[in-house]
Amino acid sequence: GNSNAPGNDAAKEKPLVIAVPDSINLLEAGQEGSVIQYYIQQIVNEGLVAIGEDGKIHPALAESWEDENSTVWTFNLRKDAKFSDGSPVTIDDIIYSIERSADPEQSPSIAYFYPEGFTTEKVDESTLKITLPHAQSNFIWSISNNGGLFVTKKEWAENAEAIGSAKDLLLGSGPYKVAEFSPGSHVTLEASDTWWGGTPEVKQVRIDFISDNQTRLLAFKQGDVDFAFDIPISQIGDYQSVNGAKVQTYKDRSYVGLTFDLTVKPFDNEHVRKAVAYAIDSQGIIDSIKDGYPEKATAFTAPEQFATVLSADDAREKLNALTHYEYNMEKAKEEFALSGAAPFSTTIYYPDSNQDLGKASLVIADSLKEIGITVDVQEIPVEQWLNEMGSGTKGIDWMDYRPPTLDPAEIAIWFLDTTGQGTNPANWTDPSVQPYLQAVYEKSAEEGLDDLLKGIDIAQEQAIYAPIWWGEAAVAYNSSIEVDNFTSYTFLSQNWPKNFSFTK
Amino acid sequence: MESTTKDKKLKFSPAKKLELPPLRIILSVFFLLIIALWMAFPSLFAPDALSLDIHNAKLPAGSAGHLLGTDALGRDVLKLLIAGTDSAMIGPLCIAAGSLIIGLVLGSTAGWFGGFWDKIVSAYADLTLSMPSMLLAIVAAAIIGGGYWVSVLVMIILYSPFDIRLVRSAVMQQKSKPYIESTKMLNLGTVNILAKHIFPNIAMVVLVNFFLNIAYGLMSMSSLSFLGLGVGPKEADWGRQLSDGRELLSQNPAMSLSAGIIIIVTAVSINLIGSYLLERGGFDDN
Amino acid sequence: MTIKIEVSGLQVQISGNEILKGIDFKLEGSESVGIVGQSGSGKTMMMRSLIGLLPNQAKPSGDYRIDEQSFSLDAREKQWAKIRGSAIGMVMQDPFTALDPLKKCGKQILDGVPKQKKADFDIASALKEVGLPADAADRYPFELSGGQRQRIVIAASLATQPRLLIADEATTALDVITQKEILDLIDSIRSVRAMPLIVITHNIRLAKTRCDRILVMENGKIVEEGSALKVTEQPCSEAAKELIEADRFLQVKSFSDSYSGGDTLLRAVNLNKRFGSVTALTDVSIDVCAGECVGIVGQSGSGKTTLARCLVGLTKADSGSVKYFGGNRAQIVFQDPYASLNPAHTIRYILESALKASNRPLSELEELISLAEVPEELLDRKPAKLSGGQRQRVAIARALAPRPDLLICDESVSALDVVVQNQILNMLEKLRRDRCLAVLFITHDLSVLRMIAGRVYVMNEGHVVEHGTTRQIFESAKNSYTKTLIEAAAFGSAESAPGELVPFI
Amino acid sequence: MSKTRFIAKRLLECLVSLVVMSFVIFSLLYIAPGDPARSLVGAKKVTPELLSKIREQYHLDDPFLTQYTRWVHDAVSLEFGNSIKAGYPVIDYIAPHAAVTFQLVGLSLLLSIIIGVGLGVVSARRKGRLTDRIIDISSIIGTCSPSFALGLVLLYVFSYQFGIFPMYGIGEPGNLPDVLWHLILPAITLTVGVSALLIKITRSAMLKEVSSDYAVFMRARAIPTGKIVFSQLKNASAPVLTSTGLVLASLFGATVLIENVFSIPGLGVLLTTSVTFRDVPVVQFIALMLGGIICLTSAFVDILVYFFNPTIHRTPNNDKKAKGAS
Ligand SMILES: Nc1ncnc2c1ncn2[C@@H]1O[C@H](COP(=O)(O)OP(=O)(O)OP(=O)(O)O)[C@@H](O)[C@H]1O
Ligand SMILES: Nc1ncnc2c1ncn2[C@@H]1O[C@H](COP(=O)(O)OP(=O)(O)OP(=O)(O)O)[C@@H](O)[C@H]1O
Ligand SMILES: [Mg+2]
Ligand SMILES: [Mg+2]
Repeated sequence: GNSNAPGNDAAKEKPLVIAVPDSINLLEAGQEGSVIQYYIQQIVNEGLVAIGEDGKIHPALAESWEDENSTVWTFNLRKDAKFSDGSPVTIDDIIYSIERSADPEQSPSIAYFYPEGFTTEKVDESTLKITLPHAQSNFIWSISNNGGLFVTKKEWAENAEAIGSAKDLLLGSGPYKVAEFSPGSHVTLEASDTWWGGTPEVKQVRIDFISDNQTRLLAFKQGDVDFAFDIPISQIGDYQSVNGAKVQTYKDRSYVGLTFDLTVKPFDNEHVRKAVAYAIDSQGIIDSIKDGYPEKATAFTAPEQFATVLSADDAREKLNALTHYEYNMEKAKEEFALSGAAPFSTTIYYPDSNQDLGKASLVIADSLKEIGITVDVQEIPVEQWLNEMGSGTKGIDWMDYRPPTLDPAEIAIWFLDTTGQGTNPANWTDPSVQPYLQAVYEKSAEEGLDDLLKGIDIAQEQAIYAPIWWGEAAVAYNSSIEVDNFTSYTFLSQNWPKNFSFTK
Repeated sequence: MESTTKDKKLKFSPAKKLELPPLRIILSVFFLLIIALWMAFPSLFAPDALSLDIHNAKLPAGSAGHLLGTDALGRDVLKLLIAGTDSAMIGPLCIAAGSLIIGLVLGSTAGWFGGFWDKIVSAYADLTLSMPSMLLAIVAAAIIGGGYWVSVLVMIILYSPFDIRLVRSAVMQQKSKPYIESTKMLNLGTVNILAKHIFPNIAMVVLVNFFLNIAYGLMSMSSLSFLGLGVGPKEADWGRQLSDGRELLSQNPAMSLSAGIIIIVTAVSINLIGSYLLERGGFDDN
Repeated sequence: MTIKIEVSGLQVQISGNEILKGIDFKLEGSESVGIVGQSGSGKTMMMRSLIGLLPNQAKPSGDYRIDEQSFSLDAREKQWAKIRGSAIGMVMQDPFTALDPLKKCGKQILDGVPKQKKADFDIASALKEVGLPADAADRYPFELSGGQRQRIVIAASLATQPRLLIADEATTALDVITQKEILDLIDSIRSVRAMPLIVITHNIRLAKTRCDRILVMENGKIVEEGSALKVTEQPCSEAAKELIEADRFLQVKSFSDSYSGGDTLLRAVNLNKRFGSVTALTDVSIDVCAGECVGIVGQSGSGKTTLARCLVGLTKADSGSVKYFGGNRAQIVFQDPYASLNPAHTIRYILESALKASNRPLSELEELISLAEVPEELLDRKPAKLSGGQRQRVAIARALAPRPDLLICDESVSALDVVVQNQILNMLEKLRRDRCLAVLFITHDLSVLRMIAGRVYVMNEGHVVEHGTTRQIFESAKNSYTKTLIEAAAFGSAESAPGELVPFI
Repeated sequence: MSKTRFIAKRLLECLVSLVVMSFVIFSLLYIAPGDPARSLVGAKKVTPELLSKIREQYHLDDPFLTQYTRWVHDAVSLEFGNSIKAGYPVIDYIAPHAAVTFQLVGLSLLLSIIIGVGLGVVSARRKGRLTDRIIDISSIIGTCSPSFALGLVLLYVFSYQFGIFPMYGIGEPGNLPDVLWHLILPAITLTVGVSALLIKITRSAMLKEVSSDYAVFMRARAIPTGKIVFSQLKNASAPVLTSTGLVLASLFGATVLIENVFSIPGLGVLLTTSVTFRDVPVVQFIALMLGGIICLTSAFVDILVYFFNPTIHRTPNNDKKAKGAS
């Protein structure tokens, strides 16, 4: 970007230039909640807790915390926290920020993290008590900066015209502050010298929004970009061929699979669902469309999502043991025959934001043709796709989701809960599942693990969801930088730039 | 034989008849013939173009049996290109024909009758022209949910004012010509005059414009495809192939390249023929 | 100041066609030379090759000497600049297009003045020389009449200080009265400046009255050359004879006897027509009787065409009435032969559709074409392959298809050359006699009227200023406008003419 | 027609276009499927109460006419509401994007006019010659190359291979030379497609002038060629000038297609995302702003041409007879 520009200030320290395949017009997670948005907000704002590179929960604005029956949460706040303008973070700022986050009008895209009817209480200047209307062991994520809390200064926010715009640059207490923001183009972050964790090593991070992958590749080859985030699988070879460049792939915890809507006939028929599930050549799809990179999924939550309670390998073992249906056309035909359903036709819609899903749909449609199901594949705008999720209009729908938090139960609750905590996009009710979910809410993550897996298993056994792959993301960086500690959780951590260093 | 002023045309027209059209026109016509054949018999030239073979995906150009390689789903790119001809061309043809029909009906009646009707039609044309048409097309196509025929419809609406204006002014020009006034003197009916006496004289301009509209329609449709507002993923289509192929640029550049080239060559051929006809028809200078 | 021009073996080729086929031409002293010839004979090409203004594709060759110095005929634009303007000036044919419409006239005159003389060039006196007031400098061309514009063109040509002036049909586009004024102006400038002049025209009478020497061209060659008197009195070439014949024929003809006093066929009373602020017709009343030929004459813009269009209903008059006492409506034949036929159809189609439209059997086609003297072999051609005269015959044939009692001819022969004009006029006369067809003939050419019209209406500024039999009008016009019109038409009047050619009155 | 009447009529036409356009877009967005409130909350779980709260905030549940009249009423007082997606005033939201697009379109309009008019003049003066043919064919190829593909090719050649131009982005905001420097390649991309239109218009307008009598008469008086060309250009300028609106419209349309390639945060990208999001206030504002600009520009040019042409507003002297008889 700027390297060719005349009049570039050479005296300034070279920024770490990260190119992302996204375009952000507003630095406000409450309004625009994309993955990149979170990565930026995470290092500018803080929550009460944060995640480390190990995937475990670490203290942030709260030094310590405890909960009573997962209902009453008490936080002891750190005293040395300061906003980047130098003013101290007060408990009032935090309460204000929580309320702002929970207000659907001000923060429509994160308000769902907070249960209806919770209360906050300022016990003293450094003790905060939050009381929930019912048990919720995963509430810790709601007040993390990976979930729904980005603490900002009350006085500033109330007077700001447009929080997160180029006019009112974000004000947070994190390791970085926003130095400059050009909507849709780039954002420049500068190390904050008021962060309680010390001033970060990397002084400047510039995040350039380059939506076009081809352009980004050229810019990377040119050396204009140090680090390319989320490069397409098909370009891995191109990036690798750049002199001195490295490509890292990592499990990004995303889940991709099909959802069957039980209110749409004939998907109320278990055998039809199983027939479809058997007909999905997951490995074939992964090999052809994704060059073999993602992992074939056996459940609708990825192993790495369990980081807080299990190692990825242990989690994988447990997930593989759950009921799932391997590609088998014979069985697919058998199931379809069992269902007694007549050959029928249906439509698979996929969001225009993810062309791979379109291709996968075509592969699935090709197999389904063999068992007598004619599938039409249609592309729709991603917003429409989101709108119509679980609306009872689509028998088969795609699900493509990367959880913002490391809550192992995040997807399960969303998929399976019928009491209002989830959306239940399959419109599926099975009274045997809810007790397990209830246990998950009440018990801690470790203790509730088996209940969680049992709940997932019931859903998968009935082929309500057909998992296809667990995502694999790739990043590339050139020889001018080095990245340490590269894990699935690197970018979830509170000060992720600290893993980067310039080689010279 | 009597000689008169301005006899120049008379003296030179016979020689022109025998001249062969220039090479570029011959090539263009030849190329468009191939395109027309592809369009008419896609299954003859590219049988099973849409059948998947995911185990042979992303083969580079020149692979055995796949001259232009395969796409991410293992479909043969050359076959896709051939099979894509009809969806690439039918839309533009419909756009050109649709806007032509609207243009002929509204333009000729407005030009002929004048008055209030002319005011309404002209107002419509001016209004549509003063809008940022490509943007509106995108807005409309995105809102109504994209899709091939929606795009075609939107394009027809956006192209029609050009045809309306063209036909209208051509008819107005013809209307006051003495030979048309003579037919009025003979009490011929309006439809008769329009169809038999005016139309033959504007047919050439209209035809040329029809040609150009096909070329521009091809561009517009592939632009919409590029934005994901054109045909579905299942069908073969040049515009879609061009944008889909971008992610395979390093594995199989032939996919995008062949689609891009064929779009350009087709549009250029149509354009060349159009401007050649225009020149020969002698309408170039006005 | 004097100039000597000599060109020999001048040939011009345009895309393989030989336009000029070896011309020798010399000019010396302050003589005035007339170049006459039928249209297309190469007059314009010849003159244009002298100042390098041939069409792009033209390839000239030959030996060209100016003031004894030889000059290449296909020189580059830069070299021609030495000759253009300063040596040879040119007056264009059409004053309506010869000036830049977006530039004030004064500026345009000044543009051509050589650089070193620009400072002390006096526009007012330049305008005065061509008989224009000084404020004309501040006007745009469209604010001037055709005659005034032609004066500006002349002034602009003179401003470059040429030593020879070429006037290529400089008056053809103007009406009779203005024609005379402009020719007189050129004459007077010539005698004041003692400057040689070349006049290009197809009107041999004009050449005779204005020039010392006449060249006759035909088909790219000079076929006759000699003093004005000799060429007109004792022409030896066919071309010259033909031109004189055509002209003489118009002059010696006695008055038409077409006034029959038959039943009234058409009566228009108190027609009024306005176009916005322009009044085209004011209380015009006119009668036409069966089988007679009535002429309407008047300057350009006097409302003749408007009247004709009102009579046939192509234009609606604001007030007044038009009544036909007879069967069919009148038919009209327009001026421009190139626009009178639909280029898309064959002649057969045009005539047959006219017959069909008027519910006549197609078998009448033969009769039609023999009446209008259209050769049968033309039937399957399209208009583009017909000459102007032939087209006008077809247009007349078409107009005759519905068997009208009255035929209106709006300057139907003005665009044709004299030879063809005569043929068509004869044909109309025959039709009138044989078929008792009434003819309303609109023209600004008085000699034509004299030949065929029994009665004449004179129009000026939308009024009928006078009417009567042709003899009355020509011999004892009462209205002063009519008088100037007649006078102007006789521009070869005895006083200024070297020869004794009888003016046509 | 008097001058003021002409101007008033032309401006009224603009106003009518804008009103019609706003109505069309408003109704299109109204009937379209999708729900911006739902889009705002994303794919997550959400209660109906929360949804209706958001809807209420943006009056999304009101009947169509109520919504539209509210919008018109506010728009008249220059109040264009809040973006649904960003939650703050539309004008502030759009401003940075609009600035980029205007700079881009302005730059490329300038280039198009220079190139289009220049080549148009040259090819008219060289009609039928090789130069004319080359210009003709290259402009045809230019119009027939999809701009998004062309952009990538230019980027590859000029920015990557030769390293002449920047690869992406808009440079340092506020630093105008830097911004323009970043916008040159995109502007050239736009120009390739659009200048062909101007070449065509200029060429055919100039052809009339090249063979005109007054030009021949000027040559006959040895007036320098430059001056003659200038006169011709002046006479040919009306159709060229009046096509500005059309040129602007195609430029604005084409920006959508290339903004992605060059990573330019312009109005096109914003518009497409806002359309899928059904961010009505933003879509309305962008469409009307662009429509207004195009409309006003062509009106302005028409008025300019009207005043520029002396035959229209100078009252000719009494001699109207000068019309041409032969
Ligand atoms: N631009 C041109 N291209 C080809 N042929 C031309 C061109 N201009 C004139 N001619 C031909 O050259 C011949 C001579 O034309 P020219 O104009 O000199 O005739 P003219 O005697 O001046 O006739 P007029 O009385 O009609 O002016 C004609 O046969 C004409 O067809
Ligand atoms: N359609 C029209 N609109 C406006 N003014 C017109 C129209 N037709 C004719 N005029 C004007 O009416 C007046 C008379 O025109 P008309 O054509 O009848 O004259 P004319 O005698 O036929 O002239 P010419 O000898 O040049 O053919 C002129 O001033 C002309 O400018
Ligand atoms: Mg001539
Ligand atoms: Mg007339």
